[in-house]
Order: sequence, then structure tokens, then C-alpha cells
Amino acid sequence: MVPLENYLVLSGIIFSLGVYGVLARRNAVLVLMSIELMLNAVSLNFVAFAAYLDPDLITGVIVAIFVIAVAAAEVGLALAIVIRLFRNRSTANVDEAATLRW
Amino acid sequence: MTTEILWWIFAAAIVGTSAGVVLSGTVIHSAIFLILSLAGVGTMYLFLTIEFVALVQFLIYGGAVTVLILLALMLTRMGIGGRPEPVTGVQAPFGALVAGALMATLIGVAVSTAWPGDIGDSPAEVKIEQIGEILFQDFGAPFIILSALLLVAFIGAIVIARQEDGD
Amino acid sequence: MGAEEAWILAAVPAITFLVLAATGRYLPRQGDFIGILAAGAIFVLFFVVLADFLDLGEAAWPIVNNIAWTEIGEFELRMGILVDPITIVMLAVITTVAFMVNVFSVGYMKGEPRYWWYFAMLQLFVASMLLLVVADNLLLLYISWELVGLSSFVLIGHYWERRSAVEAAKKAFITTRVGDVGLLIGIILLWEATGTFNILEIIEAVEAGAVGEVRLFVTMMFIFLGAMGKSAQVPFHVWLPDAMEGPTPVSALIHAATMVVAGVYLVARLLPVFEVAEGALLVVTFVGLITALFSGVVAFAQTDIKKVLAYSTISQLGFMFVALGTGLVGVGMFHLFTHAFFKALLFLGAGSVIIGSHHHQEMGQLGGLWRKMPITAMTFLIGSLALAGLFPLAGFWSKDEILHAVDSHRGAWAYVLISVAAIMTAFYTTRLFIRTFLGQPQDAEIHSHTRETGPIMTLPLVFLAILSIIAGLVVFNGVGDAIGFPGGFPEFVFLHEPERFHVDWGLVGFSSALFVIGTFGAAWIYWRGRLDRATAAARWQPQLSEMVQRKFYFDDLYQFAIDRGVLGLSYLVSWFDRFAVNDTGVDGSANMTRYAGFVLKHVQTGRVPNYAMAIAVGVVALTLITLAVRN
Amino acid sequence: MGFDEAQGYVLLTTLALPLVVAATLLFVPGSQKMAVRYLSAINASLLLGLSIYVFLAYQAGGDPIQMELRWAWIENVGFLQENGISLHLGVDGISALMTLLTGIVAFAGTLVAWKLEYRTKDFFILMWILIAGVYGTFFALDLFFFFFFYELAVVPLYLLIGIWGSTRKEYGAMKLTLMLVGGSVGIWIGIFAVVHEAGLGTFDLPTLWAAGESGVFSPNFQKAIFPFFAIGCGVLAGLWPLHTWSPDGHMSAPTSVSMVHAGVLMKLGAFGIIRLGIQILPDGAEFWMPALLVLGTVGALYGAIAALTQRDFKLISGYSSVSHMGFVLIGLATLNEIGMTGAVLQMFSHGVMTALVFLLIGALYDQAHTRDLSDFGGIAKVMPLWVVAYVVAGLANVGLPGLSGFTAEFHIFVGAFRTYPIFGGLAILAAAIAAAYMLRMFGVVFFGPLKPRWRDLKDISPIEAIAASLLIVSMLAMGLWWAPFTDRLAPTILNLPGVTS
Repeated sequence: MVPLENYLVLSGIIFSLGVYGVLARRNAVLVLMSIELMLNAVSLNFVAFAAYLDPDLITGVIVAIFVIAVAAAEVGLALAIVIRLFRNRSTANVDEAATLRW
Repeated sequence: MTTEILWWIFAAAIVGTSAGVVLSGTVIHSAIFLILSLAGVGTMYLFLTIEFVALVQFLIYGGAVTVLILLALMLTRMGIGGRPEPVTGVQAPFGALVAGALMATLIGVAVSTAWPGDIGDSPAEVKIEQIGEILFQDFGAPFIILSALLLVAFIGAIVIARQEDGD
Repeated sequence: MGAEEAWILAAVPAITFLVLAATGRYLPRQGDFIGILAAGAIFVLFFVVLADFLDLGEAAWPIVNNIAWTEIGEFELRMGILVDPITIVMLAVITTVAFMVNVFSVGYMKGEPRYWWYFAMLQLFVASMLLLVVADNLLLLYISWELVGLSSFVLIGHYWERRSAVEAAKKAFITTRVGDVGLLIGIILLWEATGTFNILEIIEAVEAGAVGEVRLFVTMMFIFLGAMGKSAQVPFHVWLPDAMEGPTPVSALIHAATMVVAGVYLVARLLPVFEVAEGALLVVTFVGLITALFSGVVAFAQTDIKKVLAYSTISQLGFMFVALGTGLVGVGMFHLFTHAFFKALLFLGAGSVIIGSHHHQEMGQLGGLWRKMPITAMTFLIGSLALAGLFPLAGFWSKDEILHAVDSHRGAWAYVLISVAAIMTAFYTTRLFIRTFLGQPQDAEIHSHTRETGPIMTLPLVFLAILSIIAGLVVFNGVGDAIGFPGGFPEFVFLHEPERFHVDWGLVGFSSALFVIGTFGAAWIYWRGRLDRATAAARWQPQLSEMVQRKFYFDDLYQFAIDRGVLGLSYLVSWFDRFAVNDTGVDGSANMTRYAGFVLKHVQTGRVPNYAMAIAVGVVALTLITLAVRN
Repeated sequence: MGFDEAQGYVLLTTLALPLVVAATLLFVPGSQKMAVRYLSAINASLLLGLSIYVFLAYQAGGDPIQMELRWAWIENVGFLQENGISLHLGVDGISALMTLLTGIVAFAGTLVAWKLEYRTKDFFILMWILIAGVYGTFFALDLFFFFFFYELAVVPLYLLIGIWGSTRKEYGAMKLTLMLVGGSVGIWIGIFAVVHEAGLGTFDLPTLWAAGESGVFSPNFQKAIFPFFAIGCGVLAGLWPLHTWSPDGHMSAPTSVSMVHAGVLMKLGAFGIIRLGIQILPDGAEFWMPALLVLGTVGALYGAIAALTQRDFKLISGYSSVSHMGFVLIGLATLNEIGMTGAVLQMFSHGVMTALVFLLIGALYDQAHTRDLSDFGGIAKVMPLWVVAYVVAGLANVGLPGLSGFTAEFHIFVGAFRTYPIFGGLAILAAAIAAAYMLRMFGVVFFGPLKPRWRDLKDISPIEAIAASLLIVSMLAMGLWWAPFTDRLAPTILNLPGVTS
């Protein structure tokens, strides 16, 4: 059967790709997608652990469900911000929005 | 044996599509890759015999979230044509480096750690009833709070995205 | 009331002070009669104390009476009074002169500003001075020592609208305070060594050898510093001539008869300790001699009546220290006793001249007052002769005693020098008298307005003049016996053994010769108001003359030291505080923080990817560190 | 309820009263200025009465700590054990005297603020919070509450100076607050180190003192931690070279704040050094005291010398405060009974004296709107009472016998000579310099010919005169008959660990 390590490695790869996306891409929507990738990686991790290590107390599964729900909320909010940003600045590039600066 | 081969195929597909998400030059392509990647992760849940989560994954991610993203893309007219401009920021190389380091670390940790329990076994089957019980009994309060969070988030999203007078 | 309650003497003027200070300005005549009453009361009370003291008899001396004050662990403090012959002498001087000055002031201060305040402060002075001489411990002595300094400060500065008066008051207070630093250090050192402030106990302990030789010498030098400051000995003398800015009766009381002799009193009081401290008395003699000679010379060149008298006082204080330096407490105290009367007389006489001539005190503007102010002139003459040492006036006997003491206890060098100082005394005194009262009026305008002063001022003069004539006679055994004392002055006030006074006719002749030389020298130069010989002398040695007139540059030197040294240091410290400590140290660190913020704020690019990058780097780094630590 | 416990409630009342008044004032309309003033004046009188009571009721020969009261607050939680944090009040001889000082200065300060017109209500609210903090610090026998009240006293200062101040007020207020809070950080670190090292799970001071005596704190620990307390509290006590907030802070502060600040708050610093430093860490104190002595002596001389050429009234007082607090440090550093008694006496003496000085400077500044010495001259003519009061204060400053300054300084000198004769001599020298700067100011400002522009100056008002006479009476009391003070102090001080007789 597929051992636990495989899932962990897979999730690590997805997560790292997400990180790269967040760090490298300019488009806000893409950054958001990368975050979704990272969240997925984490969910996968949780579920895998739950299934392999703790089958009776399937807390990891619950967490994964929560993650999905929170992700939905987050995406909704984040996209609203992106739309707002685009409307105000005519761009969705994150490196052009620098209002967080002092 | 068949399962393992299938697993490897799906795993490769997930990695490929995920890479597609972050590397693709067009946003709309990225969005499609994202759908595929999310679906792939959903199949992974099937491999782990937790069908409920897989279902949720397909429905919510594959359905709602991606629809939202696509909607946003349309509203911002980003996916369609537009000026050719660099898709990556100035810190992309450094980001690759960091992400690579992170990947190496995570893989290293995953592989080198001796996990407790008999890992060779297939994962335990998880019944939906079990999930339901735990979700509504042990995690009742967080569940309710979560629903409130969702509500607040969507109201917030509406408020933020609303077209104001004078905009 | 007996000698044990001698503190009442101090309490009476203290209460009077409070009454006058609180209500004086609203009372009729601004309350001056209360001051006189109080002074008269203590004058009478003194005789009560004296009678009781003599009644108790020699066996009961010294009379001690004290109460517990505080106790901090082993640090126990008792406050109280000590009455012995030295105290009695001081009490006699203070009460008498204070009474005379109070009466005289009514005339002198008439119509002056803050009349009531003047009388109030006079009482405060008398109270503190009396407390000083009855104190049985050095702490109480120091307390009253400072209080007399305070009253002196206030009274010198009585005319505070005049800048010079304020400066003089300040100078007096600060100069004596420099000496007081020494005194306080000395007192504390003595306490360290003996564990007590009580004077008798200290003497006992020191005589028993409780203190090491060098340490004791150093301690006594510190204490002597205090005495030098208060008694205006070189180099602390500079304040006394300036103190003449105060009202003249104050000069008579404080700066001639009482406060300035506090230093002498202190040394006399602690003479047994000085004796044990090897060499300390030699220093006392030495300082006294230098002062006596120095101020005698400076007095030659002074033209202000009061300034001449001030330098004369300094010089006479030097005589007293010389006498104490021989270890004969009776001799020093005797000169203190007689000097108080004739010097107070001279000052009050000068005050009378000032009032009579409508506030002129420069000898260059006076002269020929003999006819205009006969009583003042007569009494002044008596005072002058007593000071110069004419047989058999008061000053003669005390000076005679000093010469005798120096002759027998110090070498020939001291004898010669003190004789020279005695000649100088006669010289400047005669000069002062001739230029003020004899000869032609220097300023006809002033002369024509001059009138003799009223009886309220001349009566104290007459009284003091009588004392100046007869006070010296108490040195005789027979006189002392007759008024109830155990004998003459040296048999009453002594350190180890009473000493019977004998007239040494050889010494009388020598002393009179000194008087004659000085007097006739001055008369030869200044007779009938001629100044040509004096001018010729000045022209003969212009540099020397200049030096004397500038008082050997002491004031200039001090001014220089203060301006350049002390104030310069203060500016330096202030600058250091502002620029080094505050601007560099405190504001500097604040500015550093601000600058750091200014620089580091650029880290905040405001671009989310940069922050994300920071987070990612941090996560990776932390993970790696955790792993590294765990392995 | 036993008598001693009942007395504990006296302390509690004293502590709570200003807070209650502050809370009440919140509900008084700001326009009702007279109501605010009367309420504050009544409160100040009550506090004065209570403070005098506390001082007199403290039995000189009794237990070191009296009038104890303990209300448990947090205990048996986490690392906290029995009596973990409790409102533990009580006074010893030192804090009894400091309580008296606080009562006197607060009373005088309230009267002086009578004519304040700008935001009267807010001013008094902050003032009473500050006073409560001061009382609390003196009463607290619990490290947590000690620190709590200490901060409660320090923080309102910023607003009081920043809003009601004058000359460069923002700068002065900011500097003062930053430096003091910086010191607090040190104290806080020290407190945690001590509580942790003791391992008793309690902030209770008597417990920690007892623990210290049984040797819980190793000498090395003590040596390491003592500087935190000494410097942390030293900032507030004007420890050289951390004194520079003092001249600037005083220059900016409004009159009554200057009075309370210089009069009482600076004493909190010295009090903290005793309470935290010497009482908890005697070995550390012994090790570091020579350093403190040197700093104290430098401060005493430095302040005095710098004051010689200042041109601003308040700067002179500021520097003279540095000098006098230097004396306090010298006294503490002697670590013997007389010297430390002198130090505490000096805290009281300097408190009332400096309060009087600031009161008078304020009274003059309100009319003249300048504090430059050279602007003045001969004002004794128009303000005789003012001048007399100032001269009394100045003479106390100089250390003239009969006034409190002498009593205090004398004890310090004697104590210093016992341990460090050279420094004793230097201290006396500093006291002599005080005469120079005081008399210089007298001469320039009070005497000499009256400058015409000051012909219309008015003498101090009756209200100010009451406040001033209270302060003068305090100075005379200590100067003339100091046994009531030393009797209460000496047993307490001898009881402190590491203090020799």
C-alpha cells in the first residue's frame, strides 16, 4: 500500500509550490490561488495523519473540513478585496499596492 | 498494486497541475490548473478512504471556490488578453530558492522521521457517521462559530466589493 | 533662677524675637521698647546667674545641666548647658554690650526702614549668641554658631536696597561658612574618635589619650578653621571689613564685641584639647600673629572710620589667638573681655559720629569734631587710649598680660612681633582719633551741620567708657575678691592652675614705651590734620603703599578665584550637564532611536510579497534551527 | 476586629480616598470649578489628617511593620501559591514618615492649584490618581502592588506636565516619562528575578524578606540583580547621571505638580532602593553601595556647582534637588543606622523644602511670567512674606540649624564619616556650596534696588500662605525637635538587613 510518507512528501511539494506562487507571482488572484494550494496541502497532511495514525479520533478529518470552510470564507473576502483594489487602482498586481508602508 | 499505480499517476498529476497553477503565464490557465489540482487532492482523500472529505473537496473547492475565482477574473478583466507584462515579481528567483529550501526541508522531515504505528498497513476506514458524531458532538461549538465566521466573511465581502456612489 | 537655668538667658531674647517678628510692625514705636526691656532683663538676669554661680562655689564648677535629645542606637545625644568661668566672662560681655547696643540703636536707627525688623533680628542674634556660649556640646554650639552667622547675615544686609550691603552680607555668610565646613568636619571627627559631642567628655577622653596624635592634630586644625572663619583671621578676614555695611550698632555688637570672638571662645573652650594636639597651639599663635600684624598694617591705609575699626578688630582678635596659643586661657579671655568694651565703645562712638555728621564716615570729610561733639569725642578718646594701651586703662592690662604670656611661653621672635603689632595698634588708633576729632575740619559744609547726638546715644557711650577704664582692674586679686570672685581674672579663668597676677613694673614700662612710640609716631605724622608727611611716606614707597591700600590684594585674589575658578567650574559643569549628559546622553539616545526608526522604516516596503517572503524565510529558518537543535 | 487590623483600614482609607474622589470628580461637570476645588480641598485635608494619624499612631518601640492589612487577590493559580498576590498594606518607620510627607505636600499642592482655571476637573482627577499611587507605593507590602502603585504615580505625570505645563512642556514631559518608565523596566525585571529565584510563588514582601534572610538569594544573584533596582529606582531619585529629567521636568511642570513631584515622587525612588534593594538584597546592596556612594557624592557636588550659575529659578531648584538627592544616596550608601536615618530625614526635609520653593516660584511666575533671575531685583520691597518664606526654604536648603535640612544633613554627615570619611567631607563641601548658590539668588532677586517693572507685584495670597506655613512648620518641627522622627526611624532602620549601628 501507499505509505504515509508518500502523502507527506506530496503535500510538502504542493505546499512549496504554493509558497513559490505567493512569493513570486504579481497577480493578486494568482497569489490567492497559491494560498489555496497551500491550504490543500495542509488539509491533505491532516487527513493523511488522521487516517494513518489516529483512525479512532478522526480529528484531522474535522480540521480538514474546517479548513475547507474557512478557505471558502477567505476566498470570498479576498476576492472582494481584489475587486476593490482593481476598481481603485486598475491593477491587481500586489507589488504595486504599497499602502501598508509607513 | 493497481491502487499504487493509480496513486502515483494521480500524485504526478497533482504536482503537475499545481506547478501549472504557479507557473502558467495566463491567469485563466492557472485557474483551470487549480481546478484540476483540487480535484486531484480530492482523489487523494478517496485513496485515504475518507469519502466525505473528498466529497466536500469536490463540491466546495471544485465548485464554489473556483467559480468565485473565475467570477473575480471576469470582473477584473484580467484573464482576457490585456497588456503583456511579466507575470513574476522581482523577488521571484529568491522566492524559488526559499520555496525549494522549504520543499527540501519538508520532504527531508517526512522521509527521515520514523512515524509511529504500522505504516505499511492501509489506512483505516472512516465512516461518515463517525465524522458526523465527532463534528456535532465534540466540535459543536467551533462548528457554530465557523458558521458565524462564514456569514460575517460573506457580509464583509459584499460590503467591500459593493459599488459605491461616486466610484 | 540659678546658674543651672542659664538657658533662660537665651530664651528671653528668643521669645522676644518671635514677638517682635510677628507683631513688631504693628506695635507703638515698632516695639523697640520690648527689645530694650528684653536686653535689660538679660543684663539683670546675668547678675542673678553670676550670683548663683559664685554662691555654688568653685567645687561645683563647671555647672552642667542637660537632657536627652535623641537616641539612634549607640548614637546618643544630650543637649544642655555648661556654665564655667569662661561662660561667665562671655555672658558678661554679651549681656552688657547687647544692652548698650539696644539702647543706642533706638537713637541710631530712628526713622530707618524696617526698624522693628532690626530689633527683632538683634534679639535673635543675642539669643543665638547666648546659646552658643552656654552650650555644653559641640552640636548645640555648631547650631548656635550657624544661627549667629544667620543673624549677622541678615543684619549686615539690613539696608538691602543697597547692592553693596547685599554683597557684603553674602560675603560674610559664605566666607564664614567655608570655615564652618571645617568646623563641622572637626566636630564629627571628634565624635568619631570619642563617641560624644559633650565638650567636657571630649576633653576628658582626649586627655586620657583616646585620639591618636596626628588624627587629633588634623581634627583640631579643622575646628580651628571654623574659629578662623568666624573670628576673621587671615586668610578668612575679608568679610569683616565689608560687614561694616551693616548698621553701626550691629558692627559694635556683632562684629566687634561678640560674634567675632566666638572663634576665640571656641578655641578657649577646647584649649585642653588643643594642648594635647601637638603643635596645634603653635599654629594658633602663628595665625594670630600674622593676622595681628597684617591687619595692623592695612589699618594704616584705611580712611573710613568703621573700616579702620574693623581692621583693628581683626588685629585684636589676632592678639587673642596669640594669647590662647600660649596655652593661657585666662590671658586670651581677659583681652576678649576688655576689648569687647572699648571696641564696642569705639564703634558706638563711630556711630554717634555718623549720626552727628549726617551719615559721613570718611575721615577725609571729617576732622575737628572735638568741639562739636564733646561727649562723643571724650568717650572715643577713652576708647582709643584703652585700645592703644595707656596705663591703666582696660586695654593696657590685657595687652600687658599678652606680652607677658608670649614672653614666657613663646620665643623671642613672637615677643618682637607682638610688640610691633602693639605699636601699630597705638599708631592707627591715634591716627583715627586725630583725623576724626582734631585738627581742621576737612569739609566745612559737613562740619557746620554736625551736632552732638542725644542722650539715648551718649549714655551708652559714657557707660562703656567707664567700663573701658575700669574693666581692666579685675585682673587684680584684690578687686576680684572684693566683688565676690575667688580672685583676680587669671585666678577665675584658668586651665590647670590659677595664676595670681603681679604687676611687673619692667613690663609696664616696656608696654608703655610701645604705646608712646605708636602714639607719638602717629601724632607726629597726623597732628592737626596735616597729611603731608603721610603723603610723603606714600610717595617714598609707592608700590608698598599701593599694596597696603589694596589690602595686600586679598579681595582681588578671591574675586579672581571665584570668577575664574568657582564660577568657571560651574559654567563648565552646566555646559557638561547640558551638552554631554543631556544632549548627548539622554537626547542623544532618543535621537538614536528616532534615527534608527527613520532608517529601519524602509524595511516596511508596504508590499505584501516582501512580507510574505520574510515570513517564509522565517519559517524555513526556524524549522531548520529546530531540527538542528533537536539533532 | 483587633486594633491593629482597624488601623490597617486607616491605611486602606488613605489609599482609597483619593481614588474615590477622582472617580467622584468624573461625575462633576467640568464647569463647576468651585465644587471641584472644594471637594479636592476637603479630600486633601482628610488625607493630611489621616497621614498625621498614621505617623503618630506608628509606635516607635513596637513591631517594625504596623497597621498590617492583607486582602488576598490571586493565589494558588499557576506558579502562584499561598498569598501569591495580595493587597498587603502596612507601614514601617520609613513609610510612616513618607506618609506624613505625602499628606503635607498633597495638601499644600492642592491649595496651590486653587487658582488653576484651565481644565480644573481633569487636573485634579489626575492629581488624585497620582497621590493614590504615591500612598500605595509607601504602603504596599507586595511587590506586585508596589510596582502597580509606583507606575500609577508615574504615568499621570506625563499628562499633568504635558497639558498644564509651561516652557517646552512636551519635551520635558516626554523625557521625564520615558526615563522613569525606562527605570520601571529595570525594576520589573528585578522583581521577576527575585520572585522566580525565591521560588515561593509569592510577591509578598515580608515573605521575600524572610526568605532573603534565610539565604535563598545567593550573593552572586544579589550582586547581579541589585543594579536593576538601584538604577531603576535611582532614575526617579535623581541618581547622577540619570538626573537630567529633573531640571527640564521641573522647568516644564505646573506649580503643584512640581511640588508633588519633587516633594514626594522623587522620594519614591529612594524609598524603592530601600524597600527593594536593601531589604531584599542586602548582600547586593553591600557590594554596590560604594558605587552608589560615588554617584551620590558626584551628584551632590555636581548639582550644587551647576546651580551656581543657573539663570532660571526652577533650574536652580532642579539642580539643587539633584544635589540633595545625592545626599540621600550618600546616606543610604553608608549602610549604617545614622547615615540611613539621615537619608530618610533628608527625604522628608527635601520634600517639604522643595515643595515650598516650587510653591513660591509658582506664585511669582504667575504674576511675572518670567523666571530669569536677572530680570528681577529688590522684590523684597513688594513681596515681603514671599521673600521671608523663600529665605526660610533657602536656608533649609543650605542646611542651617533649626531647620530640617540641617538635622538631615547632619545625620548623613555623621553616618558618612563613620564609613567613608572622605566622602563625608565632600558632602559637607557640597552643603557649603549650597549656601553660595542660594545667597547669590537671594542677592540678585530679592534684594538690591527694586526694578520699576515689578512695582505692582502682589504678595502671596492667603491660601498660598496657609500652604506655605504648613510646610515651614514641618521644616521647623524637624529642625528643632527631631526625636519624634528619629525615634520612629531608628528601630526600623536598625532592623533592616545588613545595616550596622
